[in-house]
Formats: sequence, structure tokens, C-alpha cells
Amino acid sequence: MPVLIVEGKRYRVGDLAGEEPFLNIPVDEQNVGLEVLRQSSGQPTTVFVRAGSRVISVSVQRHDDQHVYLVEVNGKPLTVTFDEDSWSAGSGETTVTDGPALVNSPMAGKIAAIKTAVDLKVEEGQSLMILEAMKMQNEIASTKTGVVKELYVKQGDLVKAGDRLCLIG
Amino acid sequence: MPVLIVEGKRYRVGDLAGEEPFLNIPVDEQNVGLEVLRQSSGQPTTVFVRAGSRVISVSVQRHDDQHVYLVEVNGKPLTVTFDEDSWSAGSGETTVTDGPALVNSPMAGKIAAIKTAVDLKVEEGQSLMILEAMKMQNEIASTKTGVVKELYVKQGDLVKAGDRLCLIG
Amino acid sequence: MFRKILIANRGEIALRIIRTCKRLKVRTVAVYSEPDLESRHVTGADEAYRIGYGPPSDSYLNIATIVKTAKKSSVEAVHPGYGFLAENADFARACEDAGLVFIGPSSKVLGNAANKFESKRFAKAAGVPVVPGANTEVQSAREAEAEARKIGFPVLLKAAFGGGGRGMRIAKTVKELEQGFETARSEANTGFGHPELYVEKYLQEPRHIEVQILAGPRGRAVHLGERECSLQRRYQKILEETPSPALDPKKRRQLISLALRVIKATHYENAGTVEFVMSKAGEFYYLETNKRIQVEHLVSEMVTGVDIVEKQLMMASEHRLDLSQDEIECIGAAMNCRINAEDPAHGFIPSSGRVEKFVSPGGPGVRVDTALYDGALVPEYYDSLIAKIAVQGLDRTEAIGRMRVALSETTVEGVKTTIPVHQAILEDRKFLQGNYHAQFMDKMLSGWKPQQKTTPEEIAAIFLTMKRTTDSAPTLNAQKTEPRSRWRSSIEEPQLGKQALFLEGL
Amino acid sequence: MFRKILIANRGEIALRIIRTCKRLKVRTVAVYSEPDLESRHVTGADEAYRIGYGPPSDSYLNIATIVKTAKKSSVEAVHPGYGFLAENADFARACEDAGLVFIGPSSKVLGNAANKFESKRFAKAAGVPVVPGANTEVQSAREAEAEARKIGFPVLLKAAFGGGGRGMRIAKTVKELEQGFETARSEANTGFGHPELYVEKYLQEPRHIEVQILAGPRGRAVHLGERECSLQRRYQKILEETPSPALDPKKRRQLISLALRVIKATHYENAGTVEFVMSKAGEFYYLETNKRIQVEHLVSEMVTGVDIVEKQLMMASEHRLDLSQDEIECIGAAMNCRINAEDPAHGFIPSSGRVEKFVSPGGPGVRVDTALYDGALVPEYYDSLIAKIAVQGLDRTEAIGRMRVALSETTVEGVKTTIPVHQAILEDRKFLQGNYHAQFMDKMLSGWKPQQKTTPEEIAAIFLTMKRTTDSAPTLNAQKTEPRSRWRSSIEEPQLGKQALFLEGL
Repeated sequence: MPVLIVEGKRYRVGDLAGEEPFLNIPVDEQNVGLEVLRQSSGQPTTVFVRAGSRVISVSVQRHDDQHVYLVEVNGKPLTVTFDEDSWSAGSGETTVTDGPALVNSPMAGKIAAIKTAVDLKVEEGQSLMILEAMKMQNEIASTKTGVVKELYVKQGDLVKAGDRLCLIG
Repeated sequence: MPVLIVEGKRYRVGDLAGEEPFLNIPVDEQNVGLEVLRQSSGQPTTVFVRAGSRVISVSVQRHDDQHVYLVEVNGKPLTVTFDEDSWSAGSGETTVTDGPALVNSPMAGKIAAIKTAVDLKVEEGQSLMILEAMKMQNEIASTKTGVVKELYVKQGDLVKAGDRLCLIG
Repeated sequence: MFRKILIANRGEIALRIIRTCKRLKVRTVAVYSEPDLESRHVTGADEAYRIGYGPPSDSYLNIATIVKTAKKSSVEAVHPGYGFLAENADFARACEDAGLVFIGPSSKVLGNAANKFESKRFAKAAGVPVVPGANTEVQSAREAEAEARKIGFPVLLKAAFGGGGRGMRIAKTVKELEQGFETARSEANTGFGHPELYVEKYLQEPRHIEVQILAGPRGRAVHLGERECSLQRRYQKILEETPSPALDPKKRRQLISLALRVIKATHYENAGTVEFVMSKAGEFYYLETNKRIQVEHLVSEMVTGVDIVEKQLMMASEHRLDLSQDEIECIGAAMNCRINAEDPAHGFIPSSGRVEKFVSPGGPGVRVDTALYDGALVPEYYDSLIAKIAVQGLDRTEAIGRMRVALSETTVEGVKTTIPVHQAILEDRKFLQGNYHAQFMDKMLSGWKPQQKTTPEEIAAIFLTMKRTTDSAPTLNAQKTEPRSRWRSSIEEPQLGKQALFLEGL
Repeated sequence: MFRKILIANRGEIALRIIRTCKRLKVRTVAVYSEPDLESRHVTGADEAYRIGYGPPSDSYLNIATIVKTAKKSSVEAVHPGYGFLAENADFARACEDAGLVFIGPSSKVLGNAANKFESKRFAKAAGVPVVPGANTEVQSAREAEAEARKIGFPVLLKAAFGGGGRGMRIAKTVKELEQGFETARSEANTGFGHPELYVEKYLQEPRHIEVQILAGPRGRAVHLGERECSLQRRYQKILEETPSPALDPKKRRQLISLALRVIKATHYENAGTVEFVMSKAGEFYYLETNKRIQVEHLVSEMVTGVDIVEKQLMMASEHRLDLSQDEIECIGAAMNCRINAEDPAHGFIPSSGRVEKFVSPGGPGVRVDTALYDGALVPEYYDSLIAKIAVQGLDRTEAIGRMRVALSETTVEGVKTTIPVHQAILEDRKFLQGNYHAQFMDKMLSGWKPQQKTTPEEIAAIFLTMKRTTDSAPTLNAQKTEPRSRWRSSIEEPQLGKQALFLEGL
């Protein structure tokens, strides 16, 4: 059954049933009835539906990443991931792989301090370094328990979002 | 010399000269120097330039009509028409043709009254009918002196912008 | 307080009412016509129901459907907003009959009000002056002529049940009166369903000043000061301000006391506005009472801090007014610009369609009431008012300065607006002196065209950018570019060494 | 008044200053770093000059370049805003030396202020209580220990030249003091260029309350009431309000009189804020004087109507204060929410990048100060504050209600913001009672995650729309559709017969 991950929360959704403009869509344990009121042409796709007493407008734009959608519900932005095939009872957080893990910088900033070194053992969640950005000090935590294989940055370096920081084996 | 019509006002512009990022563009009698500071990729095209002590941002999007551009200067919208070939000292208003003239509705609304009839003579500027829209009564004036050849609407009709109203021969 | 109400209106005023309801945790039911599906009042309300197609008669004026929707959605009360059914006695009565509270005066009071003769007779009986000649219907051009001779030319022919300049004619001579009579009569009939006309003395360069009243039961009423509304184009207000630059403290007291006298004489309840004209000689004449919240209520709210919609709800639900005059103080000056979707460069022709982009002004003392958003639709069926920009300052000069800045920050793309007209008013010498009247705008606008100021530098920059748009003609590949990331990596990134970053410390 | 000034700042505060300058017809010169080219303060000013790359040390902290730009553009004065060089005595001196008016206190007064010992000694001498232990530098952990034993644990280690929580450590025991000393010292040195630390009594659950002052020459000073700033996360204020819910009239008078005493004792001139902590027992202790306009100045402007930037310009240009205390009245309650580009779902990690869409709230009593617009860039180099939403109401309850509505109307797309944190605060029982303190937020936020409420109906509607997006995969043909007209003709148009249109009549 396909799964929608809306801002980190998972929802199982079923196939659309019914005849236009009246559609039924199972969401988790519930069967939701919608009436399609209007649909725009072009990009992004905007649909107005009636759900009981409410009118809901949804705009959807596809992200570079084929599974990520930029969604607006009544003008409010949401990030939605669509997982067509799999369904697991997980928390929606990305799962940790068994192989070596590359730790990337979550944002642009400056490496204020390195709190580990190559060949040292680290625990999952342990602070590896401090990244300074927008006046704040942010701890970069290890995503797994292992040994620091490589360190790509040194104190004082300026990094961008996505830059690799270190490799945990 | 190419002509830009900006919100109805005509400006003669000359060829771009100089070397990036410093360019010279003749505008009417004056030679304007610009420095290109930044340009976005994609649509609409946005360019930041320095003009003396000011920074000006311009965004341009092409309209369906090949000669019309939707322009924003420092965020403020302008409609710009580009006339590459011709230059006339006219006022920028559309010129009246010699043949029969089709009078179209400038907006959506309701025909409140017809003030002429087929075969009657009308003067340029004479009121042909009254179009009611957004609580207001708007006079539809004849674009030329001539005779009413056809009337496509009657009192009480609802019309859309661009609908033909009558033909003056 | 009510738990749930229906708002029998659309656009900015529906959204205005929703805002106060949300604050007070009153649930709201919106109604909408087909083209209004995408309006912010629809998604902004807790519930929303379609009541018909675009034409008002099929939707926002459709009493039966609105009352049925109210009953079905189990609301306790109906707020009519302004315009549409706001002062319609039949609608108020239909609500009352259906067991719904009509948020406004009772149908009985509305019945009196729609007919201007009666309301003026009440006022006259209470010792409030009315414009000469204003209290009888004229059945024929001949009767009109007799009346006009009695009060003296020039006169105004007006629709008894009308408003907003419709069915209205100025006559300076008997001939003009004869010529105008039948058209005015037919306009009145088409526009308001009543052909009745009356004759009134036409005042030269009067000022149009009104007093905002909140009236509880048993004649307990307070005022929120006056509003100067003389800036009108074809009898439509375009800019309102408080205090009126034409009043000194003594005249202000006199005006307010007349307004309160009208309210008491007519047993008026709920929020209402008593409208007066002031002659060049400084005499006040009662015109009519507007029995609804008004477009320009913002300025009164800004100087007093009172939320008029909240008080309307309170008075309707609890039959009391929890506010006394000594709690109300009018501070500073405030001003409201009505932004209409009209093209001032082409005879103020209505400009409906999609608003591709809307940028709201900000900063100190600025208030914006609008239902606009990027992509909003302005249907051709309704009033052209699309936004109200209001400002407050410690004095009129500060308010004017703030309004200039606010208007310069406002962007509406896709439809033409009257912003250039307001900008011209705010630079007019006589306006700045506070020296204007109800015929001022028509004079000012005669032959006026908005002047687009574009510098040679801007023209050059436009041309340059147009060239680059043409040169980089979209290819299939270019179009695939994710619009949200079109800017990424276009910024020059220095690779500097160690930097002492982030020293600000706010 | 000045004819032209330079604004040595960026973003919302630069735009805030430009607004008042525009109103007063003072011309403005903006400066910008490379990534800030597209900021609204650049195109909003009359002139704009680039002063360096992104890092503050290369741009907004570059005294030499800023002063050179000021001289070249022939301004008379420089407004530093807040943060960056706002309280930098060297910058003020460089301006003074170059013949430019520094809009703020003199370099001499700033010199005293940066060093907390001196400012506290002044206050103490004037009979204003300061937090115990707060007036000597400690050179070593041993000295710190001695000081701590004198005043009693727990203590705070603080940077003498610092602010904003940097170089700060709480120590409950000698061991914690020893452990924290060296890191605090090195943080202070890295952050502020001065390693000096001092020890101060750590107060349990204090309230942080400040008084806004406008001080003219010769000790003539007025106050604009107090601001309660106890809602802080890691020593950074996040929501400020006035009046403080912790003060009764007597305590308020006491606080204000202490603040005015500090201003007089330190010969302070221009706008400034005197900061105090209030212990659980209700005692006030002077902390420091903020010698600049503050982020949260909006709330004082909203309750008094005074434009603080205007007064700063006036005091700097004319050396006088045209305002007396009896002209100032604080009316109602006001509240300011700092909207930061941070992700509260992931440990408040900064969230820089493009703001694809910004929708400003509107309606009664709402003020928005921001440089955001659709497509605005939030660079990673600067403070994460991107917008301030402030509201005023007749009382605290009304202000809270208006803030809830305003936040629900605000949309920021492209970066994550702290709006959900503010929404949680506005529902917190203790906050609603006004019962909070400086350690309140850290407790409230421990383990807190924003809860995205999405109904099954919304999930279904999202899924439906995603399906249609995928199904109608863009073809070359579809892409050619003019984006501005993508909606045209999608609206159902009835072909009704004759309709009585347009009966509203506002």
C-alpha cells in the first residue's frame, strides 16, 4: 500500500475509487470522500476539493528528487514524500545503513571545533564537531557507532550545505 | 532605431555597446552606462545592474504576444512593448485603420443600454452602448466616424472581455 | 458570544469578519459564488458552501439560499458585511423568521431606513437639520419642478431607495430637470427595484462627514469620532480620514451631538454611521444613516483601538454594549485608501482578472485589509474594491507620510489599480492643507492621467534584460530546470580564509 | 533634520530605518555584502554600494570601507541599526573623526558601555542595585572560585565584553566552575576579541525586563514604558511584550525610576534600553544598557505611537528631544514574535536559502517588519532573524488573540521558521497567565517537537493532487502555456438570462 510521508509523519493511502467528481480515498483506517470542485491546468497543479463542510485547496509541484513533492494546503507549505512500493512501521526518519557512513554538513557555516580524530572510536549520537552558522553553534552528531575513517575538514573551514565532513566506518 | 513603449510612453533605445560587465545603451538623447551585477538563470530572466549610485533589478517575462513583455523594475510591474523596426512620433495609442472597425468589449460585464442601431451614422468618440461592470456604467465609444454595419449584442447580454460588440463601416 | 456564525459576504470584508471571529473562537461559515471558489474567505473559514453562479442575484443576493445554508450549517447568527444584503430589511426579516440573529439593526429599523423620507422625517422631528426639500417623493417632472422652485436651483434628483450615485442627476435649470427626470427614474427602478425620486437642494462644494456610532439597547450609544469622506469620484468614496481637517473642537462636538440625536430618535441598535454634509458656511445637514459596518471603519478602529466587528457580535449576541464613552479616546490621525481594480489611465474602466502577484506594505502604523494573494481572482461581477490600506500617525502629517511609503511598497500585478490616484492625492497642495470638498476629486481628475516615471537608467536596464530574455530563448532543457532552484549557485562565493563571523549579538 | 544618511546594516532593520527616512524625506544610502545584493534594503534605498563579500568581517563589520562609502556618498550621518557595529566605540569614533554624525551615543559613552564593569560601577554609584559579584574581572579559575564562594553558588561566568549567551557558563559547583573557565574564556576571546570574564550570582527563574529610554542632552530623558523579554532560548530573546505581566503599577514606577537613574548617571544620550533582571522576590538588578535601537522596539512604538527611529534622527541632528513625558501614554498591550530561519523540528538548526514565497498577515492591530519577499535570499552569514510580527490590542488577551491569527496567516516557504514555537507559546497555560521567567523556554522546549496537524481529508486531497500532477506529466505543449494565463477559462461561466447585477452600493 502506498505511503505518504508528510513532514515526517507516515500515512497509508489507498487507491482512488468512485466517479468524478466524487472520489473515495482510504487514509489509514478511514475512508475519505472528496468532491473535486476545480483543477488548474499547467504547473504547479492546483486542485480545489470539498471534504464535508470544508473547501481545501492543494497545490503540488514536483521536486528534482522524483519522490519529493512541494505541497501547499490552503496556502501552507508541506514537504511530502511518496513511497509507492514499501510500507514499514518506522518513524519516517532515514534508516541507518550498515556500511561506512558519510557525514555531510546540514548547512553552510564555519567549523568552530573538531571533537574527534581519525581512528578514534565514536558512538552513535556522539558530537563529532561544532558548526557555527547564523550566530549559533550546532553540534554535528555521528549517525552510527564506529571508527572515524576520514576527516575532510579542519577547524576554521567554511563549508556549504551538503559538503562532506567525515566518514565513519 | 528600436522603440520601447513603457506604459504608453515611447523611448528610443540604441544598440548595447561596451564590454561585460560594463555596457552602454543610448536612451533617447542620452547615453546610459550600466554595470551588470548578477543574472538569474531560468524564467523569468532577472538582472541586477548598477546605474550610477543605484542598484536596479529588472525581471522580464515574455507575453503570449511576441512583442509584449511583462517587466518588473524593483518589484513594480510595467507593461513594455518592443517595436524593433518602426519608429513614429505617435502617441503610442493604437492607430485607427481606414477599413471597417470591429468594436470589442474592453471587459466582462452586462450591456446596460444600446445607444445606436444598424445603419445609423456615428461620430468618432460617440457613445455606442453602455457596459455595466463592477457596479459601474462604462460608455463604449466608436473608434471611428462611419455607419453601424452590425450589432452583435442586445440590451441585457452578458459579454466577456474581447467579445465583439459591433462593426463600424 | 456566538459559537458559530455565517458570513453573507465575500472578499476582504468576509476575511475581516473571520479574523475577529478566529480571535474570539467563534466558528465561521463562508458562502461563495462559483467564481469566488478560490477567494481567501472560502479557505479561511471553518466551513464553506457554494450558493450560486457569479451574478449577485444568483448568489450573494439570494436570500432563500443563504438562509437555507445558515440553517443547514447550524449557525446562530448571520453577519451581512457591507453591500449586498447588509441593509436589506427582507433579508433581516428572513433571518429573524428562521430563528437566526441578524448581526445589525432589526428588520423594522432597516425597513424605515431604506426609505430616505422616513429616516429624514425622524431626524427633522428630533431637531436635526436635513438638506432643504428632502422629504417628499416627486411623481412627475412637473412636481419636481415645483419642488425645485420652492428650494431654488441647482437641485439634485435622487433615488429614494438608492445609493452610490445611481439614479442621481444634478439640475441647474428647469430644462435639465425635465431632461433628467425619466432617465433617473428608470435608473432607480433598474438599480434598486424602486422608481421613486425626490428633489434636494444641491450644495456647492459641501464636505461629507460621518460619525461612527455603536448603539446598544435602551438608547445607550457611544461614538468613535468622525470620518471625513469628501474625497469621492462619482459619489464613490476613495479616501477617508479621521479627524476631519474641517472641524474644530466646537464643530466636532456639535456634529457628534447631532449624530447621537438621530440614533436615539430612530431607536437604532448595533454599529451604524450617521452621514452629514457640511455646507461651505459650516452648517450640518443630516443625509442618512448607514446601518452596517462600513468600508472605511478601519480608520475609526485605528484611532480608538476598538474592534467594531467584535462590538457588533457582542451587541447582537448579548444585547448589551460593554463600552462607555469615557473609555474611548481618539488618538492621532488615520487615513484609509480604497484600492480599486480600475484603470485610471483609461477612464477608470474596471480591471478584472487574475492578480498574479500581491505585495503587502509593512512597517509602523500600517494596516492592510484585503483578500488578495498571488493568483487571486478578481471577478467582474462585484465591486472593484480589492484592498484597503490604512495608516495611523500621531498627527495628519505623519499619517500622510506613512501612507505615501505604504503605497510605494504595495504591488498589485495582473490588474490595474487606483494606487496612482491616491499617490496624486497625497501630493496635492489643497489636500495637504486639508482644504477639499465632495466635488474636489471630479475637478482634480478631469483631464488627469497617471504619470509613469521611468528614468533613462531604468529604460536601459529594461532593454538589457529584454535582450537577454530573447537571447536565452527557452529550450526544452532549460524549461526542465526546477524553478525553485533557479537561483542556486548564481551567487559569487568567496573562498576567504579564517573569518571572525557572527559578531553581531543582538 | 539630515538630508541624507548611510545605513550601516542590512535586512529588516535597514528597511525599517529607510521607511522612516522616506516619510521624513531624508535620502538614504544602503551598503550591502555580495550575497545581499538582492535584499530589499538595496533597491529600497536611494543609493546602494557594495562593501564586500558575505562574511561580516569583510562587509558589515568593515569600518574603513563603510566610513569611506559614507564620505564618498556625501552623507551627513550614519545609522548603525542593531548588531554589527551598533555599539562599537571604534566605529562611532571613526565616524566622528570623519565628520559624520553617528546616530547613537558618542564614542566616549560607547567606550564605557562595552566594558560591563564600568557601566555597573556607574549604576552602583547612583544607588541602582546590580547582581551580586558583578564588578571585577577574574583572571583565573582560582579567582573565580574565590568570588563564587563570596557570593555563593550557583554562579554565572560571563564575558565582560560579550552578549547573547556566548562565553557564558552556569556553575553549580566548584568543579563545574573549573571545567567551564577555560572554554568560556576562549569563547569570549573568539567571539568578542576579549577573553575577560567575570562572575555573577546566578538567579533562579528571574524575569528579564527592560525600559526603553529616549535621552536628549543635559539629562533630559523620557521613557516609553517597559518590555518583558523573559522568553528566551539559549539567552536569545524570542518573544517580547509590553506591559510586563509581572509588574504592578508600584513596581513599574520603581523600575522606571531606576532606569532613568542609570541613564542620568552614565550621561547617556539618544535611544537606549536599560536592562534589568527581577528576582523571584521581586528585586530589580541592573544588567546593562543597550546603546542602540533594539529588535523588539516595535512593541514600544505600538503602545506609545512614538517612532523611535525618527526620534533617534531628531536627537542626533538637532541635539534636542522634542517630546516630554506627559505627551507619552502607553495604551493597551503589544507583543512581538521574532521569526527566525531555523528548523525547530531539528534542534533549531539554521535554515538559510531562498524564501520561495512570503505571505504577510494583515488586519487590525498587526505590524510586520521584514525584508522578505518572494524569492528573497537568507544568507548563512548573518543572524537568523528574518521577520518580526507584532500586534497590539486593548489588553493582553486581545493582543494574544491577534497574534494567533496573524501567525496562522503568515507563510514562509523555502526555509524553516520558528513560527511553530510561537504558536506553542501562545497556547501554553503558564504563558497565558503571564507566569514565566528567563529559564521558562529552555524547559518548555526540552523534548518539544512541532506537531504538524494534517487531517485525513487533507492527506486524501494531497494524494489526489499528487496523482494528477503525475498523470498530467508536462509535455512540450503543456509547457508552452503562458503561466500567467494558466487559469483562464477554467471557471464555469453560466449563461443566465437577464440579471439584476451590482446592487451592492457601499
